[in-house]
Amino acid sequence: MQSWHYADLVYMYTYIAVGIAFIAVALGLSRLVAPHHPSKVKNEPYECGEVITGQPWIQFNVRYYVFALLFLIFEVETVFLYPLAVAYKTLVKTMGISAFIEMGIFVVVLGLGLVYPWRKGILKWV
Amino acid sequence: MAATKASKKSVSVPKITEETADITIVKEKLKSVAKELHEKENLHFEHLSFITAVDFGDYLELIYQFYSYKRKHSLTLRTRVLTKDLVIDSLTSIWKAADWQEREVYDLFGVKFKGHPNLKRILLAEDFPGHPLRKDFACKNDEEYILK
Amino acid sequence: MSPLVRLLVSLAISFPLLLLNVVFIIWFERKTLADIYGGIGPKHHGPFGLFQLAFDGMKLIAKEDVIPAKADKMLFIIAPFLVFVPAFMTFAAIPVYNNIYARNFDIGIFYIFGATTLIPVGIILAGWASFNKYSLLGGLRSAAQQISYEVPLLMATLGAVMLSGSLSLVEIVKAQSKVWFIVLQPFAFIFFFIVMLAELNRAPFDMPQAESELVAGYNVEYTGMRFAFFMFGEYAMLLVMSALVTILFLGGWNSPIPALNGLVPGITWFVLKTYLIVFIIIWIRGTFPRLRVDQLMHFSWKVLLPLNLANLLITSAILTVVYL
Amino acid sequence: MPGAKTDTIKLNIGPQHPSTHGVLYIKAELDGEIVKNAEPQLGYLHRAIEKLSENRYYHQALPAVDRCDYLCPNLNELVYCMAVEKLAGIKVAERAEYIRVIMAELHRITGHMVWAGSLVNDLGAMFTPLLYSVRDREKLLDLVEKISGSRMFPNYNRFGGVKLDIPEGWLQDVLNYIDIQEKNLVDFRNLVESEIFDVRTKGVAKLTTKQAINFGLTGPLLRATGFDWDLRRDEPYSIYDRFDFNVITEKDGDLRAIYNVRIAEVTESFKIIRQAVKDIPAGPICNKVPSPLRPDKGDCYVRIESSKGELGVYLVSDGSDKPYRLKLRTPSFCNLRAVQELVKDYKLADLIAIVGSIDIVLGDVDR
Repeated sequence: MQSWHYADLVYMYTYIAVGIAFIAVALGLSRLVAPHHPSKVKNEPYECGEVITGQPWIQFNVRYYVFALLFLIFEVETVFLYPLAVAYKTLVKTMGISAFIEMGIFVVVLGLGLVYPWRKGILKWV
Repeated sequence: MAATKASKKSVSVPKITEETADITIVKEKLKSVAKELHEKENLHFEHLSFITAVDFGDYLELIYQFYSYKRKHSLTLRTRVLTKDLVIDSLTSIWKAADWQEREVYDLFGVKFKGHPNLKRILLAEDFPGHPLRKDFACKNDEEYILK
Repeated sequence: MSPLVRLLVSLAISFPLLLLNVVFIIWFERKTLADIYGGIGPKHHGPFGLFQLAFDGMKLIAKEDVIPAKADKMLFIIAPFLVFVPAFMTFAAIPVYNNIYARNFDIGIFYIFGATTLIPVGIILAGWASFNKYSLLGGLRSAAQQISYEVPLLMATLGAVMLSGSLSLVEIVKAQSKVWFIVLQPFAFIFFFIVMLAELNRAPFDMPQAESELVAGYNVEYTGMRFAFFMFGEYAMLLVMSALVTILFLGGWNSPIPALNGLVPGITWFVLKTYLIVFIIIWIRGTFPRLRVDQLMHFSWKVLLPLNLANLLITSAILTVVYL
Repeated sequence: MPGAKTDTIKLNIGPQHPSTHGVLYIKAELDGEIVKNAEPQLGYLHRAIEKLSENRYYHQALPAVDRCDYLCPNLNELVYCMAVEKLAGIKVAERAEYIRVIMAELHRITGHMVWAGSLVNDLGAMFTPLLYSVRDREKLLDLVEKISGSRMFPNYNRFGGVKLDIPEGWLQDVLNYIDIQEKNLVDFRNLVESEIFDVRTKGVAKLTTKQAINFGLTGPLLRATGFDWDLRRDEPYSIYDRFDFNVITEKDGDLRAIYNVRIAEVTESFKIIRQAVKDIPAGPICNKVPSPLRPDKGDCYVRIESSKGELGVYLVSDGSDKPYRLKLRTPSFCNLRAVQELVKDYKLADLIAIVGSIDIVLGDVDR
């Protein structure tokens, strides 16, 4: 790894640290200033002022997560498209038309990946 | 009082000739009469406007207001329940509109509708004492309830 | 300039800049929305109510911090960090001018998208940890929505990357010194703009918040400063994304007409373009109703994604012809 | 996914919720986003108007009735006055009839417009459409204030006529207001009728005429299913038979149809008001009414077409100076019943929109 890569990381971590520190300081300040009088009613979750029936932490319907799975597949594939896209100009110049064909194969495979769940009916929100 | 006049007629199956009609029936016949009102081609009362009750001391008069969009005539159907025995057939199976109307009458007058799928208080709280639209309901009950 | 000093200077500039901009955007949104619906907006504190946000901030600091008794305290506390910190992180990669930036990451786009992907995690955590049905629904919606729109977002960016041949934001802007990518990639621009709205949870895709249904969605239970940081992170992202649109498609600091180059400092153009995008986003919020959650999903997977793929194919075909 | 066990959520929507139009409380059961069951719980705004009226003189019940449907209070007054007039055999002054019609139609306009605004709000728009219609309502309230002295609850109708004569220039103000409202209506429609509005409203909560009648739905909800019925035309009360207007119907029975019906009805109301303003005769504004008022023993049912549907008053007199029984058949209450059946298997977002489309005013539901 080259030295400027480390510099990148230093920048990233510093920004993260400053972000966290900012929140921590603000929350600390708020703790100093703000009143703190917890009560039973106040600490109830909000549900339009009515008595709560049942609890929210349940076996939730899986349909939300199907999209998460799909996302995972597509995201990984798309990430592979990026190097190809960056190098596309040079690829075309060196390899000619076959660069486009490779790109086409990639996109078509992605497209098939979309068609499959579509036909399976997974994209339908039931 | 129109109600007392009409009650002498004691019609069980109504004949409707005029534009509007006002009949009184005995409460046992309510369901069968209602069915006929709804289904008979020449009656065809598809619209139930409202159901309400009026407290006359020892009996409650229940009033059903019907209208026929097709024949363009309306009908006021009256029947009575004694205060001692506040039970009557429910019409929810014929008109869905009757559902909340009956619940309201139950809530405010205490009339129980036999066969109603969900007979609960609708406007007042479940633990509210008494039925406020009855004439013997004193307003101070209300204050006691609120204070409680 | 030694590297350490440079880092400190960039922090010292970008941090207040972010704060000021966010505060200004919130004020700007309230004023603009008020103009749209025929109201007045903030007006009492300072000229045109500009100091309203300072007073709001004071109020939020002095507000009681309530954590529901049954909530998962740990996650509840972490969630605002996960929303705010990534937004701040991305700020490090935004170049305002040729040589004015905190850091010119050579994978700048990746860096930004990588950081923003953390935000849904924060939202889901907030929704789950609150022990509240509304926030749970909001969090789950966010899980489905932001994730679904992440893919088209990356795809829409690909066009700009292909044209410039670089992932560095500075390089991408430099590649637009003659023609902006909005001209070369009009469809990608439109897709990117739509997807950006969804990523930002902005109307008409503000499903995870959805006042009329979920009251405030994932942040129902948050009060005081914790709530403020959700808001803050959200508006910081609004700023970053608007800047990103400017960089990717609107030519960054390049002036609209090449002849004007050098007349005004390039930063002016950058700021103007960014705020134009911010304005359009606010305008959309003032006008459109919300989509439904299933329609939202269908739109992403069945409309945006195929169109993006098609756009990608066409772009690469044209590029092949041009480069050959 | 087959085989995966999932639980439903029991969610309380309301009474403290931003889009339940006041204090409606809906007990909903959700499977993910899908509404499996929704049961409205009423009574948070129950003010016992019916019971109160039994303990007051006839004219004292008027302000109470006013507060029923607080968006178009004049219609409540009108129907109550009509019932008392019918029972006591009071004739209404000719000029007053025209004023009543103008007032009623003005309130119908604002009722429809505020409904449309809040529907779009329920669909998730920013306040813009709602505030557009509230802005116009503000002008209407000025008009009401000018004629009756009070903005929200005019308490303006009297048995046999109206309280006060028209102030100078008021009719011109009304015409000006209509002109402005007509222009703003175009604006409003341009703003609201977007693609997103289309996909959110078309095909949602479809109803057939048969179902609608069985549910007891009336007014725009019924007309939106293609049923041609309007009490103003088919059972003309007051002087509606003198005006020329159309009854609007749509055939789809979904939210979009309801919206179309209501917006078109606003235009019809413009027509009626213009005719009424043109034809209004001079003369007394209120006939003499015996005091105290003691109608003969008897009962009557009077109904009018309010902006929400059939608004009726069933009045029983025992010959004394107080009503023996006053029953208000309010359209919000009767229409709201349908929500329970309509929302099944729609999304949570649709539930809010459907409740909004019914046009409930909680004062009208709970009374």
